[in-house]
Amino acid sequence: MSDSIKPNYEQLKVTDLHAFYGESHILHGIDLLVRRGELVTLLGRNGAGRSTTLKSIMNMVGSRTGSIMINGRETIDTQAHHIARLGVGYCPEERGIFASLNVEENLLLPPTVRSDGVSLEEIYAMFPNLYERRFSQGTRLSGGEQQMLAMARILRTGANLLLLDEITEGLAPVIVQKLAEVLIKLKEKGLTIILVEQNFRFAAPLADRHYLMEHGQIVEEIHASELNSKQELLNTYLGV
Amino acid sequence: MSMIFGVPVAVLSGQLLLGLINGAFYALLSLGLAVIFGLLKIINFAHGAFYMLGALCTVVLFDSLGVNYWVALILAPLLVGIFGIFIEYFLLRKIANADHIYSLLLTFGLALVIQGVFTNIYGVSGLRYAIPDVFKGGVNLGFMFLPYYRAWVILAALVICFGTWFMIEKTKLGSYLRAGTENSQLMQAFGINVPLLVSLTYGFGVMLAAFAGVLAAPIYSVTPVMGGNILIIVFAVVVIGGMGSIIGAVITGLAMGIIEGLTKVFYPEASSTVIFLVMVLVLLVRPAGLFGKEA
Amino acid sequence: MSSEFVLETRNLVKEFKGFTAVDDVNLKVRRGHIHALIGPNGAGKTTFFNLLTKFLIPTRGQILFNEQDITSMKSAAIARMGIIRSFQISAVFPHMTALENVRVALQRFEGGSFHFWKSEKTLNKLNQKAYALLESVGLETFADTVTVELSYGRKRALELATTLAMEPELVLLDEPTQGMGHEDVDRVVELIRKAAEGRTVLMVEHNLSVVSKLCDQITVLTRGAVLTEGDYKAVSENPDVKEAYMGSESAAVERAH
Amino acid sequence: AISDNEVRIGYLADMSGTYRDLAGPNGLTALEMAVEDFGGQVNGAAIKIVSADDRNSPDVASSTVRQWVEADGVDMVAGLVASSVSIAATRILEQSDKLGIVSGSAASSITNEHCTPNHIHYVYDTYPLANGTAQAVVQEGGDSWFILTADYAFGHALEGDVEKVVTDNGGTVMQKVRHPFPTGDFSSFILQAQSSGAKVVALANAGSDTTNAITTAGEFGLTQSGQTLAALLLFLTDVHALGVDAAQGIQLTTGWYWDMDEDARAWSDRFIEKTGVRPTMVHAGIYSSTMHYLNAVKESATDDTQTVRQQMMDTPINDMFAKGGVIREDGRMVHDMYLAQVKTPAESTNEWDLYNIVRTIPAEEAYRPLSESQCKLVNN
Amino acid sequence: MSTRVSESSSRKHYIATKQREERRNLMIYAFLVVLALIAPLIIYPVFLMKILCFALFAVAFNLLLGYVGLLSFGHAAFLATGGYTTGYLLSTYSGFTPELAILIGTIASTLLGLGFGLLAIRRQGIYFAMITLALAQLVFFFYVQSSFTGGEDGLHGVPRGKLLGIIDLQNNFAMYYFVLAVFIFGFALVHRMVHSPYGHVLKAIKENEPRATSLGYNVDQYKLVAFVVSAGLAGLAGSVKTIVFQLASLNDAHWHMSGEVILMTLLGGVGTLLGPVVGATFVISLEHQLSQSALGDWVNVILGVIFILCVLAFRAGIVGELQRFFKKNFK
Ligand SMILES: Nc1ncnc2c1ncn2[C@@H]1O[C@H](COP(=O)(O)OP(=O)(O)OP(=O)(O)O)[C@@H](O)[C@H]1O
Ligand SMILES: Nc1ncnc2c1ncn2[C@@H]1O[C@H](COP(=O)(O)OP(=O)(O)OP(=O)(O)O)[C@@H](O)[C@H]1O
Ligand SMILES: [Mg+2]
Ligand SMILES: [Mg+2]
Repeated sequence: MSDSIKPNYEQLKVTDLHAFYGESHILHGIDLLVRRGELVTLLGRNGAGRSTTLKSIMNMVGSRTGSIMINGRETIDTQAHHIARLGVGYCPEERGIFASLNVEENLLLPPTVRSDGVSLEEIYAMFPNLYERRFSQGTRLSGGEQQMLAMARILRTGANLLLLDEITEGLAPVIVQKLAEVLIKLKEKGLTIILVEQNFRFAAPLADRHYLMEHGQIVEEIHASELNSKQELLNTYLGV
Repeated sequence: MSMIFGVPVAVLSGQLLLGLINGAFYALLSLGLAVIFGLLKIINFAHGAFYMLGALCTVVLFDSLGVNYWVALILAPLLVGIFGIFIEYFLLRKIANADHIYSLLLTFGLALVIQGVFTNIYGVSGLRYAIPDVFKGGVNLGFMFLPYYRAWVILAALVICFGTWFMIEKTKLGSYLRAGTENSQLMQAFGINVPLLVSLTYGFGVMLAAFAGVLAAPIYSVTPVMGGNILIIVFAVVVIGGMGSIIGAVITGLAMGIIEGLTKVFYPEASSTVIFLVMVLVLLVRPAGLFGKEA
Repeated sequence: MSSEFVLETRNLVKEFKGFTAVDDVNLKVRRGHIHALIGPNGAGKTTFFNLLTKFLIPTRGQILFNEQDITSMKSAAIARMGIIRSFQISAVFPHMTALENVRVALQRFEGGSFHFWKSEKTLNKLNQKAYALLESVGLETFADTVTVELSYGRKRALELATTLAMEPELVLLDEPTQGMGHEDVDRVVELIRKAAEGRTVLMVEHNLSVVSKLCDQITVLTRGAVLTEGDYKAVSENPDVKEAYMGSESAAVERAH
Repeated sequence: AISDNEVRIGYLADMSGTYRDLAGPNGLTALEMAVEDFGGQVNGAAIKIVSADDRNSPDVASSTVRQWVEADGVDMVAGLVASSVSIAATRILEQSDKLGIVSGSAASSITNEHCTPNHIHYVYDTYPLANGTAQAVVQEGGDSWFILTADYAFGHALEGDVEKVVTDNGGTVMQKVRHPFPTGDFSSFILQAQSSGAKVVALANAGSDTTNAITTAGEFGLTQSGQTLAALLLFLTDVHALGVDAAQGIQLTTGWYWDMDEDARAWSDRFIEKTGVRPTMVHAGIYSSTMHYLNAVKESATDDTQTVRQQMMDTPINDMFAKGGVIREDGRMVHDMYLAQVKTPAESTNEWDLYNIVRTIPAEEAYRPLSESQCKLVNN
Repeated sequence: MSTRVSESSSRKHYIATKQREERRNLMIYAFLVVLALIAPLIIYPVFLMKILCFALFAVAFNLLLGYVGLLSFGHAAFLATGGYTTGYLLSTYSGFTPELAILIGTIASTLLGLGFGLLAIRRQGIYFAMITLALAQLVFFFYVQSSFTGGEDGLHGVPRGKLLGIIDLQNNFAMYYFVLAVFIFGFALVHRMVHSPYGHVLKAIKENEPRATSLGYNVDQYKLVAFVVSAGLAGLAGSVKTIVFQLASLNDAHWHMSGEVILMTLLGGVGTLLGPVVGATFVISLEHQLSQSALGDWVNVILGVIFILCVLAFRAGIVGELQRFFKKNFK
């Protein structure tokens, strides 16, 4: 816990990241810096490479070059299953709910990586739907319920760097609001969050900074305070 | 003596017991196959070859090093299991992302190789292995003479089957396994060493086959081709039970042993076909097998 | 044909092992309307769609299409009657070109789809119609692109073109804008509007701005049962709906446009 | 004259499957020994050997033999194990008028309904197998029988022959059970045999089916409970695999045994040196028949099939394999057969010391008489 | 509207590429036919006939695996049914001409295919494979037990007879050209099927079955047609094979045969028209070469190693890999 008190602690630093799926070159030199306790978003059109950025951090792409420092440790050559152990939690955009496990097993699945995760009771309190369906097969849940499950699952592990890919997708507005509250709470707890979002209205009030992506590159960094002044820019890139 | 369909009850109960014992072999073998298919989605055509290796290993260990039955019971599955892990690591892993049908082709080729190599070394007439002394003889149950060794087979098989079921369905390790096979990339992202898990699982499934092989060594003629014939039946058992269902494989294995045993009394010519008849009937009524989950 | 309601369900129920996902739903969809089905996650919307198209078998109740009972018909037969659905996850034929995707749908009307002895050249007479359909969704330049290579939004557009090729009387859309960027959302809204001309649309959607822009009638489901019905204004002001579904966002949506 | 100035012999056998050990690659060695001993040439014409694995498939056999005789100029085909393979091969040989010498097959139909003027059946067949063993056992007092039959042509033939011998000798067949081929577990059948109350349990099957059945019989104490086990077809390699512990006392009929006389021993010593195992009757038969064939070619100075076959029929066989063996007009080589009994562990001095020869079954008694033949070459 | 279609330059380009491709394929086929016509002058015709029979069998099988995505593990039953029917008719009734016997053999296996299909078609993946295997095992049992098949010994000495009562098939060359004609017929039928309106629906079903259903296609019926045709062609291959070898045996009905055709198809390239042909040629030649070589008793080992290498190194099969190679380097 002591690091997190340090201001400006660099939780994630990505420099000149290139990523490939087989022969297609998707990311062309990404630079990112996220400090402890910050919430930043990656914005961009479909196919801009936002999900790929998150996957690259998790070493889930074909190959990658450049540098990815997590908690000051270089991880570009680290095997995928060691990365989570550094306190990284990843929520994929396709949700990744396991059909062979029931809801509760799905929730309990990811090994805890740090001690101060959210408890099962708190999670059920947060998402009563999950409690109700806890013995159902994971993939029998409705689309939105699966989305909640995917999100809830990594909160339990105690990861303090969360990579969240389109978590509001397919959720009812009430739940989206609830998620916003959850994220705020997590931020208050000192967690670092990278959010990939289409729902700008959801992301805008939460984030400290926004990175705008296009064609596998970061084209702009916008601070929360600059949102109004850079509205034009957002319009051209996102069509908001 | 009372009769059922012209067969004395005593004979019939003897046949039921024998069927159950044979079923124990089917259960062990199909369990391994179900573990490998259920968790790794590998259609392991080399399963019969590993079964054979288990038996052969027992004989060879004894002939060359004087290793006794009890040691072989641990050592042979271990050796064959390690061999299986090698196979997984050097061959199957390379095609993990390809269609399942390729794992079938690869393991089929592998079975040809293993069987062929050992045929050239040991011939096909078979090697002999004596029943361990503790199990010599048997007990007269009134309706039949039950060799001690057969009693041991069913005991050992049931213990192993139950243990495996428990491990996979009721433990955390088991849930890692099940999840890892569905989406290994994501499991890696959760911090789990999936490749290692896969190797161990394959090794474990192979070990189960080899274990059955050791159990078989004293009672069946040990030849390099002994696995080929049983394989297709075991496949049928797994399918009837529901692909990938652990409990299904075990129960169906035992049940098929009994059905086959009864057929041997009433219509022996059809005893190796009856399982396929059952399979057709079951799949028509329950497309995913008796214990399979409907897709 | 000219009945007032295209689709009607009577006391429709679907139970999964002791859990009722769709609970006694009576729904009427008026001809020519764009009718939205909204509700919290797990309310049973997708299940309801699955019942209509027989991907699931109803436990109880009746489904009427143009006043004809279709409760016991099979999926394909229902499609042939004129009810076509889209899927929550985009459904295209990935290794066929966009044109071929649409053509496969058109082929069904030709009656020659079992003709395995005929040349595929006989299909070329469908090309113009297929091309026109692609044009209507803005995909004309992608006619010969293999579908896997299309972006997500374009796949959705293609799916819609295929659906329209069936000349359905009733189109069922499950979250048509899910996962799309804003531009794509706007385009799809336009598409649906166009598609709805002369047809009836029943859609599930969480994006309230889409719902408010498009829909004539809205049914709110919660826990499998109908909570309320009405136009957007009526529904969005219903306090129960606010609590169960919209939260305080309805206000925000209103502000946004 | 000899065609192409070369005598070409094709060796066709199962090299990799179930019948590998009884003929297989070692059979090829026996054939090569014969050619070598003959000097590698006949009347100045070189002797060439080609060989192929029939994979127990009549298709493979048929296409291989066809190619051999039609394209490669092969004069004689040796080996021939699975009966379906032998029948397929001899049909082709008949069409193109070449010679076949069947050494491995058991089916007596090969010189009965399937006889051709183009082949010779050399080593043994089901008739003496049934005849020799069954007769001996019935005469010793084993007069009630339980027959366990492999459910295919060979098993059926054997079963029929045995039943006839048993009833002809005053015994009864109490029960016949047919098991699928192959069967993995015999315990059920052994139990049926035990509860049948028959004095004799006969195994009308072969290979691993037989050895498995014998092992299981031992395990279930079949012989302890007073029943006699009779294996109708058992090769030396099978007994070797079973071991004298399991197989002791079993009676069987064989066409030859490596330790039966001086000639046999001498030849088999040379054989074991090359192969590491003692020869089966099939291996010896391949050697003997090849020698006999080559001698006939030499004598008649031609490789023309019918001339050579006639010459082979005209010359009796006297060698390490048979004394006074004669090839009949139906192609059957008739020679003395032997009733053997597997030694006890105490009697057996080494791993291959397996049989006591109990009785010699004279040739005329052993084989199906021509008077009963359905062969088209025999005028009945 | 029509003007717009012809205006689109990308469309023109696309059509032109397609046509070029078609011309290229036509040239390949023409070349192969010429090759097949002169082959018996160089290579032993019976061996070539064997290859053609198995190639036809594999082509039939591939129609199902490659174009419907169904793995049948029971195709041996059709091969054997065609073979036994034809063989039985020809050897029992002297009045039968080969073409009539082949026709009846093909019809018999087509009907059997209909039976199998009705039972199996609603299952998918491994379950489909297994139910076809099970049915084939039942058929196998029937053939073992029946007397008309000659049981384990098989049916031998089937007369080749005179084609249409005129051409004596005892002549290997006559036989060869007849087999070639049959093969070309079968191949052409599959080719046409794949490139027909029906073939397009099949492809759609293979790509996304629920979507095809929701477009109103009754997918089971489409699959059934493919299954029945595939069974019929497999039976045709069996019938012709029986006449070529003049025998029919249990080997044809054994599950190993079903396995073998899978291997041929996979090695050649699933879902490519020429793949199964190449695969069959490769496997048959290899087995032939190996079984006659000094390595005779290592046949299985060598075959096994080849399968493993193929899976590891050329998964798309020989033809599939070649296509990929040409796509990459010549486009
Ligand atoms: N597995 C893959 N193989 C090849 N290309 C891929 C793969 N996954 C993604 N891509 C390509 O990489 C590019 C970036 O994809 P990415 O998923 O990162 O986009 P995104 O910004 O997250 O967009 P979306 O809103 O669609 O999720 C796209 O052009 C996509 O087609
Ligand atoms: N096959 C099934 N077995 C058991 N329960 C199911 C099954 N399918 C759906 N359910 C349950 O039924 C309920 C309704 O699911 P449905 O998918 O219809 O919701 P939805 O309204 O579409 O939600 P969302 O907006 O999140 O997609 C959910 O609670 C889900 O868990
Ligand atoms: Mg994304
Ligand atoms: Mg839904």
